[in-house]
Amino acid sequence: MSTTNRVPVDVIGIGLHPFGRFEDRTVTEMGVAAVRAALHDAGIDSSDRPGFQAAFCGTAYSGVAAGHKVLGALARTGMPIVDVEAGCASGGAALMLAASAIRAGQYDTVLVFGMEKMPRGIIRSSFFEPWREHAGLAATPAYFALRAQRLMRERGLTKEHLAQVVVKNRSHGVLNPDAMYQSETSVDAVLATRVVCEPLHLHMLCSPNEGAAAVVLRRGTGSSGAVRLEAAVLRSHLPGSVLGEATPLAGIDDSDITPPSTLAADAAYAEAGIGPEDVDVVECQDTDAARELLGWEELGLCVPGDQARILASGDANLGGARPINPSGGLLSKGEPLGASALGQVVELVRQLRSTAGARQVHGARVALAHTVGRGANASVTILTH
Amino acid sequence: MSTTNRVPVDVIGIGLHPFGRFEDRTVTEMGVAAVRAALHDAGIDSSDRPGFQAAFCGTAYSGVAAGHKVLGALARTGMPIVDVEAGCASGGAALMLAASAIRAGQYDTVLVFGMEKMPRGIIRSSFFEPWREHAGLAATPAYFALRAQRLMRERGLTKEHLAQVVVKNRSHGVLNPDAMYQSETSVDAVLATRVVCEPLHLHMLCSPNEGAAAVVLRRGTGSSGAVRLEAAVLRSHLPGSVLGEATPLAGIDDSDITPPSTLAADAAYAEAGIGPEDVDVVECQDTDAARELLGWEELGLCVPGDQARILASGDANLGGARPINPSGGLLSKGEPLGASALGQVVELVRQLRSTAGARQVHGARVALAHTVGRGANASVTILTH
Amino acid sequence: MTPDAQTQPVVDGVFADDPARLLGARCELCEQTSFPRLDGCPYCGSETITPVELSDHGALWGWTTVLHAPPGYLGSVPYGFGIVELPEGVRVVTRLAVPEDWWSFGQPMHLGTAEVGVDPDGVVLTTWEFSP
Amino acid sequence: MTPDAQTQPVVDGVFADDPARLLGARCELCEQTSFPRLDGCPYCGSETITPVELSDHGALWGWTTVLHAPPGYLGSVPYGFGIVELPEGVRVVTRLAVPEDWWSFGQPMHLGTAEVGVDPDGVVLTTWEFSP
Ligand SMILES: [Zn+2]
Ligand SMILES: [Zn+2]
Repeated sequence: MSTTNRVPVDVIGIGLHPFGRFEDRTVTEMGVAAVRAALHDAGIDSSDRPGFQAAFCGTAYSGVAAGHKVLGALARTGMPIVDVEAGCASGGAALMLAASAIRAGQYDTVLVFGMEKMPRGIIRSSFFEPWREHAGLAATPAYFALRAQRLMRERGLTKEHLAQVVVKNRSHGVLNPDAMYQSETSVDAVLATRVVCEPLHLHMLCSPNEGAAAVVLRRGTGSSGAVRLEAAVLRSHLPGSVLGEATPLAGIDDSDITPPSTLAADAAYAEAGIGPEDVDVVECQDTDAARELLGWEELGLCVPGDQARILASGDANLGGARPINPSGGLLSKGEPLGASALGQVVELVRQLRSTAGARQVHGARVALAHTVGRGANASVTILTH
Repeated sequence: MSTTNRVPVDVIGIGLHPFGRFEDRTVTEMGVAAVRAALHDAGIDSSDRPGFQAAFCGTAYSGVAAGHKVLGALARTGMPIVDVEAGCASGGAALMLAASAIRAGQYDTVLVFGMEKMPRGIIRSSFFEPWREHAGLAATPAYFALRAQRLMRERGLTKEHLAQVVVKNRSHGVLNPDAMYQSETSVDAVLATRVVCEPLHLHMLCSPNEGAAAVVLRRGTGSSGAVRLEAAVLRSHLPGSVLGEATPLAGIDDSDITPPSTLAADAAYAEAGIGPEDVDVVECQDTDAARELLGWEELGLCVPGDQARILASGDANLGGARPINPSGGLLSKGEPLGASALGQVVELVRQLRSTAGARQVHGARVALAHTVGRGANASVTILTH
Repeated sequence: MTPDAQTQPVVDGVFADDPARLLGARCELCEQTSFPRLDGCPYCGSETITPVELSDHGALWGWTTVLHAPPGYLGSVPYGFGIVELPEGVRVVTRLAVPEDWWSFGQPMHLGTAEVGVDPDGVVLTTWEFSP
Repeated sequence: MTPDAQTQPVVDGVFADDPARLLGARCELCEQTSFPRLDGCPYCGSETITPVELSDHGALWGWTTVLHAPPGYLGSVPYGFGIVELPEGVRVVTRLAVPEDWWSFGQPMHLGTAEVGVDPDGVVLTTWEFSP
C-alpha cells in the first residue's frame, strides 16, 4: 500500500494490562504484564533473550528509569532503553521512534510499551507554572470546556451531540473486557451527571487511570501475514495556535494555522499512500466528547460541521460505515497517559486480525489511531492487513 | 574514519547555558538560551524557521512538555518534539536518537538539547519505592560510597587517589568560565571537607545543579570541515549486574557481567572504527571521584588497576598524554541531569574546533564523551575532526 | 486596589495594577502582540520585541465556570474562567469576575484586578480579571 | 520483636520476622536466587520460580555510614548501610546494626529486625538489618 520502497514494519506482538484502578499493583507490575503478553504473542520466549535490540517506553508520570524497572524484572536488558514523554501522545512518540529505527536498518525487532498509574481525580500537571495554579488558571477541565464551547459555537453542535458521543463509545465499551466502564448509558443519563465545567458533564470526560500496553515491531518480510505498520507520525503545534490542546498561553487568531493532529494525519496519509476515505476503523483521542468530534474533522474523517449528521446516521457506531473508537475509547477505558496510544494500537491490531470478538469491525483492512495532548503533541498511526 | 559507508553526521552548532545556581531563571529560560546559542552557532536564523525537522530534549525532572515550552518560546515548533529520559544519560539518549534518524535519512537537521533545574542537596529520586525511602535504603550517596569502597578494595586505591581526581578536575574547571566551581583545590583540602558517606568526602561528589546545553546535528557532506559525530551509543545494564550504577536491587556475582559503560564504549568504538588508544581527549562521568576512575577502565582507557599510576603521571591532566575532563568535569561544573551529557559534547566540540581557550588540548582530533546513571543507562559519544 | 505590605501580585512582570494593565510585547518583525512577555517573539522567533501595555478592554471569546478548586489554587470556587480577545489581536486566558452563565460571545469586557486568596505566609495575592 | 497493633513491617512480602528471614525466590531454570521476590526471575526471565526463605547469615561485602537522613527516611541518623552476600550467592542491600567503621570485608553477619521509625499515623515500622 506504500507509495515508496520503504522497509516494511510488522506488528508481531501485542499485549495489554486492562485499564482501570488497581490499588495493589505498581506501575512496574502492569508494565511487566503487558510486555510479557506482547512477547508471548510475538513468539519470543525465554530462550530468545532479550529478543529485541531496543526498547522505547512511553510514560509521563512513572518517574526515572521506569522502562528499565520493567525490563529489569523480565531480565531483558542490555540494549538501549529510552523513556519517552510526549503527553497523551507518549506512546505514539515511542512507536514513531521504534518504527523509524527499524526502517533505518538500525534494528530488526523493537519493543514499544507504555504505562501509567495516574492519581485519582484531576491531574496535577507539571505543565503549569505555580503562579498559574495559585491564580486558578491551571484549571485543566476548563480548557477542555472552552474548546468544547468553541466547537459547539462554530459547528452548530449542542450538549446532546456531546452526549451522543459518550453513548456511542460506552455502547462499544460494553463489549470490551479490558475497559474500565462496561455499561451502556443514554443521552439523558449523561446529561444528568453533574456539570464539571460548562458545557462538559462528568461522563463527557474520560477518567485518568492506570494500565499498560505493549507492541513488538519487526522489520517485515513480503509475506509474513502480520499486521503492517504503515505510518507512525508525531507532530507538535505550530507557533500561534491557541487552545489547540489546552495550552495556557494566550494566542493569536488561529483560523489559518493547521492543528497538530492535521499535520500528523496528512503526513501519515502521505507515508501510507492512502487517504482518509480508505480508513475502515479509527481509534481517536476522546479526552472529552467534544475532543473526539474535533478530531473527526482534524483527521479528515468528516467535513467540518458534518459531525451532527454522522452521529445521527450511526456511521461512527459499530456496525456503521466506519466505526470510531470500537474499543469504547478513553470515555470507556479511562486514560493511563503513557499507555493510551499503544492501547489504541492493540485494539486496532485485534480488529485487523479479526480477533476483536463481539466488537469486531467486519472486513477491516485499514485502521488509524490518533492521540493529541499536552504540549500539543499529536500522533497518528496507520495500520493495514 | 568510519569502517562502513554510513551517512555522515556533523555537529554544526553548539550552545550552552552555564551550569550553576540561577534562582531567578526557569528551566525553560535556560533551555531557550542554550538552543538560541546553538542555532546561532549553526547559522540558522529567524528567516530559516524552524530550521530543523525534529527535536529531542533530554530531561529527567522538568515536567511534561518541557521541550515544547522551550521551542514554543522560540517559535520553532510543528515538527516532532520528543522529551527523553534516561537518567544521567538523558542527553546521550537524545543524541543517539537524533543521529540515528539522520543516518536513516529521516531528517537532514535535528536539534538536540538538554536541561535541568535540580533541587538543592540530595536528589529525591523517583527511582525508589516509598518503603525503601522509609527504611533508609534510598540513600543515594551511600550507593556511590559502596561503589567507591569496592573499587578501592579491588584496585588498591586510597582516599588520596580519589582526592587527586578532584584536584585534577578542579584545576581544569578554573579555566572554564561556564563551570560552577572555578577554584583550585588540594588533596588536603578535599580530605578536610566533611565526610558525606565513607569513603566519600563532600568535594568528591558533584553537586546537582542547573543548566542547559544544545547541539545541532546535520547530515554531513564530504568536506564541511565540521566536527563529525562518529558514534552515539546508549546501552543499559545486563541482567544481574549489581551496584552497576546505584541499583537498589540485590544482585548476583557480577564478575562476568559486562557493565553498561563497556557495552556502550565497545559498540561506539566499533561504529567509529577506532580503539581507545586513538582517543585524544575524554569527558567522562564523574558523579563522584571514584566513578571517574571506574570509568577509565570500563571505557578501555586504562588497564584495571592502573589508575594510581596514571594519576601520578599526570597523563589525565591538561598538558598530559590524554586529558580527561578538561572542562573540569561534573566535579567542577555540577550536574544538571538532562544537560550534562550534551554539556560534555559542547566541551569536546570546542576542543576539536580548537576554541577551548586556556583549557585547549592541543592537536585533539578524536574525542569521547561518557555518561552513566540511574537505571544504569550508559552513553558513549565519539567525535572527530 | 493599592498594594501594601500584606498584598502582592500572584506573579511579577505579567500585569500592573492601578491602573490594571496586562504587560505584553509587540514584535517589530512580524508585528504580532504577545502575552505574557517573553524575551522573544513566540510567533516568529525574533528577539526584537518592544514591551507594551495591552488594552484594558476586549471582547469575550470563551467562558465557563470552574466549580472545583484546581490543584494549587488559593481562592474560592466557583469562579469565572474564559478567553478575552484584545483589540491588538491577542486572546488572553483569564479569570472572569462573575461565574455566571449569562455571557454572550463578543460582549465587551474590561480589565481589573482582584484578590485571589492568601498564601501560606499570610500574604493576600492579587491577579487580573475581566468584568463585563 | 513481636508485631502488635502498633507495629508493622515497612513493607509486606519482603521479609518475615520471628524469626527474621528475607523472602526470596529460586529460579528453576537458571538456579539463581533473587531478592526481593518478583513474579519471575530477574536473571533469566523465567516465570517458574519457587519462593524461598533466604539464609539468615552471610558475609559482609560492603559498608558505609549514612550521616544525613535521606529523603523519606523515618528513622534516626547515623545508621549503618551496606551489602551482605548470602550463601545462596545473592548480595543484599541492607541496613547494618552498628554505624561504625570497624567492619572488615567478608566478616560474618546475622539477620535481625529493628524498629526504623514512626509513620505519620503513629505506627512503629520495622525493617530487617544485619549485625556482626
Ligand atoms: Zn514576531
Ligand atoms: Zn532464572
